[in-house]
Parts: sequence; structure tokens; C-alpha cells
Amino acid sequence: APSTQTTSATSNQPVVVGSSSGIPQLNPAIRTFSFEDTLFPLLWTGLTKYDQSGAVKADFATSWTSNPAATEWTFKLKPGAKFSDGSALDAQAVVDTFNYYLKPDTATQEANKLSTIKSVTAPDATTVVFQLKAANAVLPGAITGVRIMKMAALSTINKDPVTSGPYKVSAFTPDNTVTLVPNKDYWGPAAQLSEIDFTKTADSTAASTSLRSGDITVLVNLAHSDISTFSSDPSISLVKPKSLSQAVTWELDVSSPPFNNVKARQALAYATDRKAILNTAYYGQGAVSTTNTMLADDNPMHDKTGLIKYNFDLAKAKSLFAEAGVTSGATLTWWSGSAFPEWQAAGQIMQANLKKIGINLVIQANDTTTWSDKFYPAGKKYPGLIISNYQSVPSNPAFSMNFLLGGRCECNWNNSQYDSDFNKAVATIDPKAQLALWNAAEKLENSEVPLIIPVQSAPVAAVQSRLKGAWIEGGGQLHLESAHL
Amino acid sequence: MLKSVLTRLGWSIAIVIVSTILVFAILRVLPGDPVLARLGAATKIDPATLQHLRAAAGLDGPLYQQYLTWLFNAVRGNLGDSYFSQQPVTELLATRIPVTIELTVIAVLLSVIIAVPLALWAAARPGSLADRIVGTSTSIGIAIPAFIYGIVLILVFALTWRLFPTRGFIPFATDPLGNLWFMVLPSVTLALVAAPQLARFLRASMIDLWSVAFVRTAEGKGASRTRVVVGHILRNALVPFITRLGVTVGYTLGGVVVVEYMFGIPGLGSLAIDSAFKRDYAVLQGVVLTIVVLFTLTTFLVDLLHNAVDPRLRKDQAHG
Amino acid sequence: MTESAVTVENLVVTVPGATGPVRVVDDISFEIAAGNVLGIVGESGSGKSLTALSLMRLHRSPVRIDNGFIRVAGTDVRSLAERELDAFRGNTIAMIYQNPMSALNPVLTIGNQLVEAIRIHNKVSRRVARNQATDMLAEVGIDRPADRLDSYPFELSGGMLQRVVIAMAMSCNPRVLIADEATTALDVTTQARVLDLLRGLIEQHDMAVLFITHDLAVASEFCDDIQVMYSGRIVERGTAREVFEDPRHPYTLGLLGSLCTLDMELDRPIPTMPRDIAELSRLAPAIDHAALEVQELR
Amino acid sequence: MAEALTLVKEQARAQGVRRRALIPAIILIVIVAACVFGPLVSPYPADALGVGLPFAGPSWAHWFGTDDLGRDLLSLVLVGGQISLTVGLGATLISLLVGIAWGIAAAGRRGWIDTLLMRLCDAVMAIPQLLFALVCVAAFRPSVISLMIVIGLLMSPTTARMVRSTAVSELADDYVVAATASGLTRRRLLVSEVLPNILPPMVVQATTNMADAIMLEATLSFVGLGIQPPDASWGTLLLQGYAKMYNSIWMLIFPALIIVVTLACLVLLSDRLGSAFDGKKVMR
Amino acid sequence: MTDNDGTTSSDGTDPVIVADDLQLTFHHGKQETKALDHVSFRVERGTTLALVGQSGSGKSTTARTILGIQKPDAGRAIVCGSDVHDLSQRELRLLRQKMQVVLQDPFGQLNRRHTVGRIIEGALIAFNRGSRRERRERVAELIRAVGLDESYLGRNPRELSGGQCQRVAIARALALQPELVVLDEAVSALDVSVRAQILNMLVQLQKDFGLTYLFITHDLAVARYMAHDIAVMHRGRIVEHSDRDTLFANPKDPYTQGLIASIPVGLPRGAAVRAEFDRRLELQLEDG
Ligand SMILES: Nc1ncnc2c1ncn2[C@@H]1O[C@H](COP(=O)(O)OP(=O)(O)OP(=O)(O)O)[C@@H](O)[C@H]1O
Ligand SMILES: Nc1ncnc2c1ncn2[C@@H]1O[C@H](COP(=O)(O)OP(=O)(O)OP(=O)(O)O)[C@@H](O)[C@H]1O
Ligand SMILES: [Mg+2]
Ligand SMILES: [Mg+2]
Repeated sequence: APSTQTTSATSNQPVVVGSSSGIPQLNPAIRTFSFEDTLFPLLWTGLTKYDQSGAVKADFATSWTSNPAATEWTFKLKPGAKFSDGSALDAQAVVDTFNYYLKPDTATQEANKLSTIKSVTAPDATTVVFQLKAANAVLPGAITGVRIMKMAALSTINKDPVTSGPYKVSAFTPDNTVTLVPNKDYWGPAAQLSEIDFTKTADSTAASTSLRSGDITVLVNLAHSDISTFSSDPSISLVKPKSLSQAVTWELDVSSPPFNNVKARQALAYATDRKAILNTAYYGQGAVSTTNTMLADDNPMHDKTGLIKYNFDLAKAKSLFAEAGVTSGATLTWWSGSAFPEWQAAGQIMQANLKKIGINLVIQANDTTTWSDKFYPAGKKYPGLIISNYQSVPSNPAFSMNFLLGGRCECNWNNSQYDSDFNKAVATIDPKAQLALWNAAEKLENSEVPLIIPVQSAPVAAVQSRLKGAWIEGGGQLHLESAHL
Repeated sequence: MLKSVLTRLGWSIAIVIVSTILVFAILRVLPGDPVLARLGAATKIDPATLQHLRAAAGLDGPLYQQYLTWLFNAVRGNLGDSYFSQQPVTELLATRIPVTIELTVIAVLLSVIIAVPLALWAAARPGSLADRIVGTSTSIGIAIPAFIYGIVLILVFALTWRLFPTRGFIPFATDPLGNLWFMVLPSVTLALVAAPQLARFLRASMIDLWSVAFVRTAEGKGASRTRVVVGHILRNALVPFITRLGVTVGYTLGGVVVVEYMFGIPGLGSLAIDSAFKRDYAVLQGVVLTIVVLFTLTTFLVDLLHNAVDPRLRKDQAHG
Repeated sequence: MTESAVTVENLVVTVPGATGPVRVVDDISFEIAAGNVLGIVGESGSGKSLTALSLMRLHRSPVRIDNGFIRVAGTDVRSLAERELDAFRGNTIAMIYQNPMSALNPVLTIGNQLVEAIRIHNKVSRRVARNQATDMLAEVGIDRPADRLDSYPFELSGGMLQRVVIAMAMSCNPRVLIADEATTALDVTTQARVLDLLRGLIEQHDMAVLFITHDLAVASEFCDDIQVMYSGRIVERGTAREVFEDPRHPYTLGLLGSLCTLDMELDRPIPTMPRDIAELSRLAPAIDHAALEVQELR
Repeated sequence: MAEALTLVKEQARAQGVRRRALIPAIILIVIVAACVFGPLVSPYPADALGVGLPFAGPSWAHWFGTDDLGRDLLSLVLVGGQISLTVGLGATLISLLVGIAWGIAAAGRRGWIDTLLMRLCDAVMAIPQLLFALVCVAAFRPSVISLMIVIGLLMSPTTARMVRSTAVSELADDYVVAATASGLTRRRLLVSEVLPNILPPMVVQATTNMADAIMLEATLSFVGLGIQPPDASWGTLLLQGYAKMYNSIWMLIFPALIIVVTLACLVLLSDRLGSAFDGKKVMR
Repeated sequence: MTDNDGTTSSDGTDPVIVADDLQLTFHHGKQETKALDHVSFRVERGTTLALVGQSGSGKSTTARTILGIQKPDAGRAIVCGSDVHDLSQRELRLLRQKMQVVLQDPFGQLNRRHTVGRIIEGALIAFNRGSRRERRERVAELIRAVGLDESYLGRNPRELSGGQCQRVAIARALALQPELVVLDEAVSALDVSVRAQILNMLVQLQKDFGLTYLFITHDLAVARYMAHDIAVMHRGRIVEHSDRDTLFANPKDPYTQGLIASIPVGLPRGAAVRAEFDRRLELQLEDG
């Protein structure tokens, strides 16, 4: 059992942030692990950012406006800002950064969100103008992930990165540790921690051991199984997002049998014992998704009315499966990743239930690369496989429901109605009209079942109680910009 | 003398080359696509870019050609770039090599410090209670995998008694004492794995020596048991023991893989696991090369040392 | 009657066997007077070496001395503590071993090993001990002794090594010397020279010697008294002359009869031991210890 | 093999080691039998969820307790043992077959083939086993079969060296000279004269290899690169137990115990068989 | 047994071995050992040549060269008319049926993993002699010829005494009805009493089967008893080669003289002891 903490914490003590994956490199455009979303905001500023409630807030931009059609956006910047090397951080730097992100060679995960941008210009040192290919009402939210870098220093980014955020790097061992110290040239409120060490922990148990012993201050992704053992520990506080921000998504190939038949997909949705999965695999952390949709019940954009409820019902599942030609004796495959114990637990629950209606579920666990090879990128065929996965679900549907757009989702779902509803919603500035469009799209999602979404859950971070001010964003990212001892 | 050293060096180089060929071949048999893996599971990328990235990572062309390119570059100190981070592999290795060497050296020293007294205690009286205690306990000690030692040490010394940190690392140059403090549990873990093997080996060779005639000669002279055991038996057992130490170094270099992983030490071992998980061939290949070179170098040095300890070999070379 | 240098009474040595301990030396008694050489001959496995080792308590488990009294130069060997035993071995009694190559530590110079032997019993400086060692090598007839001290055993020939071993045994001037097959590994010419050397040393130092050998011819030349061992017992004893000229026990007879000699008749089979020799030897009269005392008084 | 085994028995009897070798042998047999037959008679199928409360400690109903899904841990350990032991046994067989062929080939044809084969051994052995295994399973998907092959091949150079050195010293023995002089062909000499003399030490080597193989599999599984769930070996059970260490220490302790006991018995057995074969060294 | 196939004639003109100027030097590092230094000799059919000399004088090397196990640097070794080192592997193997060997170490020369029966049968199997049953019969015949009985066939060499092992080795050597048997220190490791039995048996076998022996020993007395001719080797050279009576009566080479002189002579008259032995033995046997 965890005992009392050595609490002689001076502000000189480094704050150690542990996570199961290391940081392989520092270029924020090339984001590999979600863990890096905790690091990059400490080092680089964006034009905009999300706050705890999921609203878009000013970051380096002070204000922004669009034309009525939402095809041109103008951002005003803070004047007189500097990079950590003292050079000017101005509109030109912003333009250069965006041009780098938009280059087809740049393998960045932000590409989809930025796809509507046609050009970026800097009429003066504190103004940046975006020309769009199509109307986009949510551009300020779409560009939060773009970190303003000094492009001239890109080549040395792993050795001596020039930063624009509250901290800068003092030491970096790839895949192991990054040491941050305050950036004196930061334009915003000064950093409050004298040192932050990002470090790799072997596995969740080693991480929680180190948290107990006080060797790490912050554990970014606490294993679900550890949540209950820490919740009674006064020296540790658990940090959760305001809303459930992670959807458990099981992907099916809707372009090949048997899951090209919507009945088979619905059958699977009915065969899913959501409660058991929530309680056993996710240790009760989260909520079941009765309507099998991305947006959780607590999302203001979610409207239950008129949606099908997929209650656990094996009889119904059996008859729907039979209609889709999946009869007793059929075999399906659960394609899981070995790094995620909850995926395997869910698979085992599914296996036990499907067995009751005569369907064999073969469970295969894979290392991450093998796992993703099977279905990624979109367009691959994987008949009969159920692939466990999850998605971050920021509260704005534009950045969660976009996953189901044609050609995007590895489930190969192509629904032109859904796409047009979505695109219209993105281009609509009026909130009411937008909401109606979201609901229409969600209805399609609910009846067509492109994905099985049994549960919405939330990533939980654990921090030593002496550290205050850490919070988790709607998309699941832990933020330490305002953390202090 | 010089000639035999050079021949041995030649063989060592050949061994390094053959083992890199083996690893290279194995790694390329089933290409999961590291380029794709790097991009993560949520980006769309067009085939031309993919091809371009592959070429940049040296993943096109026939296998032997890939190997020769790699070898040619390796000889010139260029081991390519990590597929993931695009960092030069040599740079990744550079910071980690000293860490692993330090850990290995400390661990091997510790294991010798544990093993030699145990073996002496046991072999002083073959068949005695002490002998049987050492014999059985080292047999059990060998049966315990490194990670179990690690878990127990962490639970006891780090979590319950809070004597040492559960994990972490400070470079020696930054803070020598802090560095050693972090090294204690990992090196003890490694030593606990290696020590029973060394102790058993030494005990067995010493007990064998009891039945050799010159030991009876020494006893017959009236030499005390201590003198017989230390001056004659141990002295002779040292010759094979030194060779065995070379093997232990190799074994420990393998053990660092798990131990560095458990204790979050940024050495070659944790790099090996990371790159194995990510299929970062360039890095994995570099790690293997480094460890093979380290091991082969140790073997080479052990050979030289062996010659120095064994007068038969020493004199042979003086003549030759 | 003067006190003999070695007295052994009712010695029993056992090793564990499948059905309880086996007596490999079975209740033997003998004495050796100072200046005398007692030869033990007998077939392989008859217990010669174990008898010799018992005198120094150099036997190893599972061999154990079960019974008997052993006195060497006035010391009751069986009652010695381990410490005392160290002072006793090498100083009072010393041993020469069969194979000189393996009797010396291969990784130490012979100088080191000689100096060790001296310094264990005499508190002298390394330098003094080294000088003594040089003298001893000279005494056993090794030329350039000072140079040889820094040689390793593998650099010397068998005959030279045997001399080194003899020098080592003599280093502390022991009262009693045991030679177990000391010349068996040497070829005939070297053997003759080493035996001459030993003879000289024994006379010079007035030592009692227990001389174990397979070779009846050597025994007959070298020993004053001879005792024949057969399956752990002494079956025949007497002066060398008596034993060889007038053997009484059937085993001794068989042994002598089947020996190849230069003057033996050719073209007829060599007499061999009868098959039921074990049976025969049980029938033979037990050795009369009183008779031995008489012999020694003579 | 049968001949080798009778010889083992015979020699063991001669040396009186049989009794001491018996204890680990019996424990091993019990473990193997439990793994093979236990699941057949167990009231709880290993894959039945919720036969008990999740994370329950040892009790009369569940001797080893239950895991996070409420499965019976004892059943899981026994079923896991089937895989661990299969990998161990398979790898051992492969290492022996390959190693013996490799070593005999080298010893039988001295000269450059010998040099080549032995340097290949050196090259394989220059890569620490665990690291090499890591490389292999990174390249091949880890499965029972692939682990068996990889581990078996990794251990074969050690075996080959051992075979070669025994064979070379056997070849220098008088009986080989006598057999050669009596007209045996080289191949027959190796197969019918030398090989039977190599097999008994190979029994010792086999137990050592088996211990190594089980250890290697467990270690690989522990770092997540061994047997993949839902297949469970002792190593994966241990990993899962470790992950749930703070919820239920039993999930860690029992798999760890069974691994250590099995390996210790194998080590002790190989020790004692080994000393049984050292008949030559009699101390006096 | 039908060993006399009609080719045996002891007229002194039918050499089984002709060693012609054999030379062999061993190199270890920079050191050289001249193991064979212009060694030449002949052994006539049905006779025994004893090779004597001290350890390391090259006796075994000579034997190995004759047997085709060791290749000489120069010179020829002709056995039964064929140059051993000129033959192909196949031909040499066939020639081996005619020459067999018995070595010094009683235990070492028998494969400890085979039974006595299998050891003797080994040579027969190697040359596919006869059916299984015929081989069995032949093995039984052989074991009796060396003075043991069939009960030994199922035993393991470890269960035999040194003398019995040596008998088995001789039985194996006789299995293929050879013309030549090379005995390299074949009795040196045995106790005197056992040695006498084996020597007697060897003499008898030679008479029965017309065997030719190359008999290696370092014991001059044994050589005298066994051999027709004796060759003395010293440092790889044959320093003296003559018939046994000449050698002992009139040794010419100083080395031979030294050798004879250093034999201990302290033993009482052997003949007297032997006579006494016979008499007493009879007496005691009667008593018992
Ligand atoms: N350590 C031991 N364990 C068991 N038996 C032993 C041991 N040492 C000796 N023996 C047995 O004791 C008996 C006597 O042995 P010993 O060595 O005294 O014979 P020996 O007469 O010296 O023979 P050799 O002439 O061969 O040297 C033998 O039968 C031997 O097998
Ligand atoms: N294979 C070999 N390699 C190197 N040197 C050898 C080899 N075989 C024999 N010699 C050397 O050749 C010389 C003659 O050896 P050989 O065995 O013929 O002597 P030997 O007369 O049979 O001696 P022994 O009586 O000891 O058996 C020795 O000096 C020996 O060391
Ligand atoms: Mg003896
Ligand atoms: Mg010889």
C-alpha cells in the first residue's frame, strides 16, 4: 500500500512526467504518440488553443475574424514576441510554419484538419490571412495543433530546438528523456516550474510503482486498473477531462462480407455487452454508448431522440446475423493490439458471448505494427476481422465525426449523405443550423453502424498532489502549461 | 606474439561481420513497413511520397545491395538514420553506449564480488554443509529470471524502504554520485543473475581441482586449508574463470535489455526494445552491431588476459 | 628396542559400498625403523596408496580411517587437530608422488613452490628460503639450479620434475618419507638415476621410508623390508631377501612366478596365478606379527 | 535416446546420485503431468470468465485465486504451462538436433569446414541470446512455433560447440583409433561409435537447454515480445500478474513461483546428472 | 577356425611388413620432434618383432604409420605387399582386414557404450561379413578363443577387469582373421600376474593362427620372452636390430647397453622360485 510521501518539495525539484512511450524526436509537425501533445504546447505556441471547457481560446493570436462565407480568416498576433533564441516571432514566422505544414512532403497528422487552407499570407508583422478552398466555420479550432516554429532552425530541431512556448529544451535523449527549463524569452506568462523531465516508463506497472515511490510526479496515461488503487491515496490526485473524450471504436471492413451487410454490423452491436465491457475491461471508467455513436451522452451536440438503442440482446443479434448469412459455426476474428490489456479483455468478453450464439471469435493479439498493417491506411480489405481501436473525441463534432468521412475511416465506410451533412455543418456559422446537420449525420452513423462504439471513456492522468494546475483537454491531452508546485 | 594478436583480431572482425549479416537478413525477411508505422494510424499518404520515404530510409533495392550499402556506410561511421526520428543512428548510440558499458562493468564487478567468496566458502570443503548450501542456492538463483529479481528489488528497496529510486537516470558527467545512486538497483539485478552462474562455475572448477595431484602435494607440504584453497586451487581456477567472465559479459550485455527497460535506463538495451517494438531496423541493426562489437572486444581482451594469467600460453608466445 | 619412526596398529580404512562400508585396508599393522626402507608391493587396488595416505591423513571423503593407531615420529596422527596436522605434514613426514608433472602446480614456478614448502614451516625471509631452495635443487642434482627456480613445471622434463618433487619433500628434513610409485612414470634409465639419488638422501638424513611400487624388481633392489598386500591385507612380510627367496604365501609365489625376468626360460608358458587365488589366500596362515619383531631385532 | 536414458539410469545408480536426482525429477514430472492432465479434470475451464469474483485471493475453491476477468488462475497456470513446456521442449529438441548435426559435422571433418562451422557458432554466440531473440521476434510474428524455432536455433551453437569438443576428445580416444584400425568408415565411426558416447552428456545439455528456453520465452513474454494473448504462457501470465500487481499480488506470485520451481528443478537435475557422468573423477 | 588359407609360409622370405626409410617430423610452433628418423625394418610372416625403447622414442608413431593412421613425411610402409600410404581410402580399408591393432589402455580402447559382443562384432559389421547369425557364431567362437565365455558378450567393458578387457580387444583384433596384429604396449598396463596370462595366450594364438606380431613394449624382459627379433628405438631411430639372443648376449649400441644395464638385477634366481612355486602350489591345492 502506498505510504506517506516525502514532501520536502522545493520548487527546484524537477517535475518528472512519465509515459509508456518515449519521445523519439522533437518536430511538432511529426507527431507520433499522443503523449507528445503534452510536451509540444510547453515548447511551442499555436495561434489558438482549447481551454478546459473545450472552447477555442486565443494563444499567440489575440483575435480573429472571418468573412461571412467563412472562406477567408484574418488573425491578429501579439506584437514584439520572440523565439527562445531571441529572434523575432512574427506573422512571417507563422506563414512559414503553415507553409511547412501544408507541404505534401511533410508527414504531419494535422494534414486533414488543414486540408481546406489554400494559402496563408502576412500583410504585416502582426496579421496573418488564410484563404480557404471551401467554407470552414471551425478553422480556429482546426489549427490548434499547428505549433509555430522557427523554420530556419528546423534542421537542428532535435539537437538545439528553438522554441516559442513557455519552456525550452535543455537536454534530450531520444526515446528516453527530454528535460525542459523555462524559456526566458516567452511572450506570455512566465513558466512556473524550474524543470520538467519527460521520461519513458517501461510499462504501466513500473510507472505506477514510480508514482507511488515519488520518482515521477505526473503519469500521463494511468492504466484503468490502477485508477481505483490510487483514488484513495491522498498524495495522488487524478486528473480527468471535463467530458468523456475517448471513444472505443471497433473497426469492421464494411466493404467486404460479412460486414458489408448492415444487419451483420447491427447484430454485432446488439451482441456487445456494453456494461460488462465497461465494468471489466475499463474498470468502470467511462459510460456505455447505448446509441453506438462517437459523441457521448454528455456531449451537448449529441441528441438521443430518434436514435436506435443497441441494448445487449443476443437473440436479436443471432437473428440479424442469420439474416446476414453469419450462421452458427461461423468464425470471426478479434484483431487486437497486445499493448492494450483492455482490448484483450473486451475481446474475451465478446468471445464468451458470441460463443453462446454459435459464433467463434478467434482472438489475435499483435504488436502495434502488425496490428496497424492489417487495416491501415484506409482502403484495405479485412473480411471478418473486428479491429479494436480508439479515437480521441474533442467535444466539437467537426474534429471527431470527421473520422467517418468518405475515404478517411479504415472501416471503408462511404456515405455521401453523411459527407454532405458533415461538410455543410462545417461550413455553417449559425449554431442552430449547424446542430441540426450534426444530428442528421449522427442518425446515419447510428443506423448504419460503420463502427462498433461500446463505450466512451476518458484518459486519466495521475499527479502528485503537490503539483497543481494540470488539466486534460477534451481530446484527451494533458496540459502542464500552467502547472505549478 | 603480434602475429597471433593480429590473427585473433582478424577473426573478431570476421565474427562481427557475419553476425551483422545474420541480423540484417533476419530483419529484412518479413518487412512490416516501418515507414507506415512511423506515420501512425491516422494519416493519409500518397504512394509516391511513401516510395520516396522508403528510398530515403534505404529500404529499396535487393537485400545484398542494401547490406553492402549499410556495411560500406557503417565502416565510415554512418549507420543511417532512425526511421522514426530521422536522427542519425550513431548519435542515438553515442549517448547510450557509455551508459550500458558503465552498467555492465558495475554489474560484472558486483557479480564477481558476490561469486568468488561464495565459491571459496563452498569449495573449501567439498561436500560440506556450506558446499551444499551454496550448490543448491546458486541452482535456484540461476532459475530466477532477471525481471523477477528486478521486481522484488524494486518492491523491497525502492517502494517499501525507499533507499533507492524505482527508476531513472542521471548522466555520470552531470552528477557522479547521483548516477551511481540510480545504478544501484539495476546493477544489483544484473549481478544477481550473473553471480550464481559465476559462483557455480568457479565452485565446480575448484572442486575439480581438489582431485588434482598438485593440490595433494600442497596439502602434503603442510599448507593450511586457506593457503591450499586460495594459493593453489583458486589460483588455478582463475584461468578458466577469466574466460568465463567473458561469457558473463556477453550474458550481461543481453540482460541489460530487460533491466534497462525495467529501470528506465537510457542505454543500448532499452533502445533495442524500443526499436524492436517499432521495427526501427536501422536503430536495431546499430544496437546489435554495437553490442556485438563490445562483446567481441571483451572476448578479445579476455583472450589476451588469459594468456597473461596462464604461464603455459605466455611462454609459448614468448618463444613464438 | 628403539622406538620405531612409524608404528601402525590395526589400521582399518573403509569406503562406502552398496552394502555398507567396504574395508579397503583391513586391519593391518607394521612398523618402520629410522633409516629403514619398507617396501609395499601388491596388485592394483590392494590398498597400498590408502595405507600411505592414512599416515598423513591425506585421504579424502568418502574414504575414512575406521580404526587403528598410527604413530609417526612420536606423534599420534589420528588425534591431531587440523592446525597441528598442517605443522606435522611436510615437516615430520613428506610424500613423493607418482606423476611429477601433475604433482606440481602448473601455474606457479617451481621456485615459488619450493619457497612455499620451506616458509610454511620455517619463519625465514623469502630471500633466505630462495637460497635454500637453490641449494636443495643442487643437492638433487639439477644443474644451474638458480635459473631453474623461475621455470614453470611444463618447461622441465619428467626426470627433472621428479627431482624437484624429491627436493620439495626433503625441504624440511622430514623424519619419514613416503614414496608412492615415485619412479613408475620414468623410463628405466632415469628411474635408475632417481633411485640412486633417493638412496643417498635417505642414508644421509637417516629417514624412515615407506616405498610403494608395482615393480618387484625395483622393490627387491631398493627396500630393506618388504610387505606384500593383497586385497587390503598384508599377506607376506620379511626382509627383501626373505620375501623373494623364500616366499610363503601363495599370492607372493604367484606374483614372483609370473614375473618376466631376463633369465627366464623361453618356449614354455609363464606360470600364472591360479584362478582360485582368493580362495587360496584365505587358506594361507595369517601373518605372525610377533615374527616381524624378531626380524627387526636381528 | 532410449539407450542414453538407460545409461543415465545406470550411471546414476553407480554414483548413488539417483536419490538426489530423483527429487527434482519427481517435481518436474508432477508439474508436467498437472499441466497435461490438470485442465482435463479442472472444474474451471481456463477460458471461462467469471467463475469467481475478479481479483479474488487464494481460497479452497480457487487455490491460486482468480484474475481480473474472474478466471481461475490455477487453470490458467496449467494451460499456460502447456505452452511454456511445449516451447521449452520443442526448442530443446531443435537445439539438440541442429546442434548435434552441426557439432558432429565440424568434428568429423576437421580443417576448413570445421573452422567455418565453429566461427559461425562464434558469430551467432556473439549476439547475446536475448537480444538475438528480440531481433528475431521483431522480424517474425511471435507464435508458439516461431518462438520454438527461434529459441531452438539460438541455443544450437552452444550445443554444437559442446558436441564438437566432446566429439573431438572422443575421436582422440583409443577406442576410436582401434575402430579406425579395424576398418570402420568415417561416417560409421561417427554415427555408431562416437555418437553414443556423446548422447549422455547431451542429456545434461538438454535439461540445461530446456531451462534456458523456458527462461528466454518467459523473458520475451515479459517484455511483450513473446507469446501473444489470448494464448497464455507462464511468461504472459507473469506479465499480466505484474500489470495487476497492485490489485492482486497473487496473479504475480503464482506464475513466478511455478517458473522458478520448474527452472530450479531443471537446473538441479542437470547438475546432478552432470556429476553422475563425471565417473572419472574419483577423489582419494 | 580356418585361418590357414594356404598362403602362410615361414620360410623367411615372405615379409608381412616392410618399413622402408620412414621419416616423420612433428612441428609444434617452432619446436620440432623427429618422431621417425630413417626407420627401416622387415617382419617375416609368423614371427614377432619387438620394438623397445624409452617413452617418446617413436614406437607408437611407427605402429601408427604401419597401420596407415599416420602419414609419414617420406618412406614407404608395405603391409602384405601393398604400400599403405599409396592406397585409396577404399583400398586401405580393405587392407585393414589383414592388419589389426591392440592398444595399451585396456578400458580406453573399447567403446564403453557398446557391449562386449557388439565390440567384437563391430569389425565384422564394418565389412558386412556373414549374416547376423553367422556373425553371432563367429563372435562366440572368438570370445572362447581368448579364454572367456559367452556370458561376457552381454557385458559392458566397465564391468570387466583390465585383463579381461585386453582379451576382448584381442578377440576383436582376431575377428577378421588378420595376418598382422600390432600390439602397442598391449600388456604394459596390467598387473604382472594378468600380464603373464595374456602373454601366454598371445604366444598360443600365434602358433594356432600363424599370426605376425609387431610387439611394442618398454620392458626388455617381456620383449625377450615374446619376440624373435628385437629393434631398439631411440629418438626416432632404430639404433639396434637383431635377433633376441644376439641382442642380450652382445649388445652393440651404447644405448642398448645402458638399457640392459639399468634393469634392476636384485631379484633372486627366477627359475628356482618358479620350481618352488609349482611344487608349493600343488601341495597347497592338495591340502585345501
Ligand atoms: N575415493 C575412493 N572412493 C571409493 N573407493 C576408493 C577410493 N579410493 C580408493 N578406493 C578403493 O580402495 C581400494 C584401494 O585403493 P588404493 O588406491 O589404496 O590401491 P593401490 O594399492 O594404491 O592401487 P594402485 O596400485 O592401482 O595404485 C581400491 O579398491 C580402490 O578402488
Ligand atoms: N600427434 C602428434 N603430434 C605431435 N607430436 C607427436 C604426436 N604423436 C607423437 N608425437 C611426438 O613424437 C614422439 C614419439 O612419440 P611416440 O608416441 O611414437 O613415442 P612412444 O615411443 O610410443 O612413447 P611411449 O612409450 O610414451 O608411448 C614424441 O616426442 C611425441 O611427443
Ligand atoms: Mg596407488
Ligand atoms: Mg606409445
